[in-house]
Amino acid sequence: PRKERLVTNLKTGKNFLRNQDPEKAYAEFKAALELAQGLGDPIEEKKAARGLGASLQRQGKYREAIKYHSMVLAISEREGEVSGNTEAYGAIADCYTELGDLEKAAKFYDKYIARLETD
Amino acid sequence: PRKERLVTNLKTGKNFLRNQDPEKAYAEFKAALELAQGLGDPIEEKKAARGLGASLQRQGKYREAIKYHSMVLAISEREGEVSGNTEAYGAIADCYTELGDLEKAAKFYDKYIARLETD
Amino acid sequence: LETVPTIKKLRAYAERIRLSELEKCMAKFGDDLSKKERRAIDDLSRGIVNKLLHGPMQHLRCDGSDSRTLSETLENMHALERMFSLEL
Amino acid sequence: LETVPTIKKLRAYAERIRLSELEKCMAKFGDDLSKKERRAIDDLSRGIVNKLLHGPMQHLRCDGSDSRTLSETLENMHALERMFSLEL
Repeated sequence: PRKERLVTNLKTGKNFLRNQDPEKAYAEFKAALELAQGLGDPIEEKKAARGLGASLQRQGKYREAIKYHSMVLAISEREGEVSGNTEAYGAIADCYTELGDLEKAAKFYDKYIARLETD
Repeated sequence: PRKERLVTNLKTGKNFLRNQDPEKAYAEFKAALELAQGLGDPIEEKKAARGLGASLQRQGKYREAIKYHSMVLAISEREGEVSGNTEAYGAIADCYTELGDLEKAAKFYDKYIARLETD
Repeated sequence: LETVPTIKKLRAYAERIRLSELEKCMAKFGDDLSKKERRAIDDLSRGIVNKLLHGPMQHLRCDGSDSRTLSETLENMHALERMFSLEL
Repeated sequence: LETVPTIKKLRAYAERIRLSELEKCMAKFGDDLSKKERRAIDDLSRGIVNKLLHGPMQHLRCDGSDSRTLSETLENMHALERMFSLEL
């Protein structure tokens, strides 16, 4: 069913990322995000959003990547469940660093660093 | 049988170490070492030797601890199987540091560091 | 702010190590791991990396802290770049 | 040789983190792990720690290497002691 397709999309997306094919990875994560939203599964929704962010980063599309990494933070906010936030803060900061906006990068790294000691 | 007692001794020894009771841990690892030698099981023999070394270190008996950590290296040599050697080099160096013999400590840390990148 | 790129490089360095060790571990398990178990192993790898990086990362940021000076922060940065070969 | 005690302290620091994360992970699995699987998880934790420590540890030893000077090694040591709070 849809849940299984979702899991397959996420797994295939990860493999494409690993094999340096971020365009194909993007398509898989995009499909996964829609399925996760349809199913109302916030954990998988975050994974898909993180995958989209990572795929865009690998393509040098840092502004778009920030949107998806920020979506992880928004889902956490909505659900009151912060898993994945440390990684999202770090990834957003990485993107701002690439864009040369070191002020904003520093702001997000500070949030990232503050969370490194928590679980 | 003996194999099960050996496994129990090792596990109990570890728990005593964790609970800051190195004397009791020593007794468990000592029994484990004899069982492992009787059974001819080099992997468990190394675990027991490492446990004895750690128990003695916690008691401040660094010279004796070095003997048991060196036993791990000797078993590796004998069996042609180097698992546990990185840890043994590091532990021996720690003991020499405690004894104030920084020359010997450095020699063993160099072996330890050289192995950190291998598996 | 000079230290920001170093934070990024150090994160990437540690993440490469984490992923390569994690893959080796997962390969040993094959397919008989539940999602919850995979999660536990992933959390272990992240926990170790994050807790080990916490100190160095904190010492790469000096704004707002009186006790840590800019020159000390830059010294930390240079030492980290040397030790983790992050210069490139 | 001045750096030898720092190597010991850094090892102990990392080992504390490794053991505490490992225990949390093992607790999630309970008793349904084979010895081989425990070993794989233990190897993961050691692999990450050892590979992360390799650079800093190497840069705490300078004997025999011409390219690394004593003063640089001592700078590395001071930075590590600050960043991992190893002074005590």
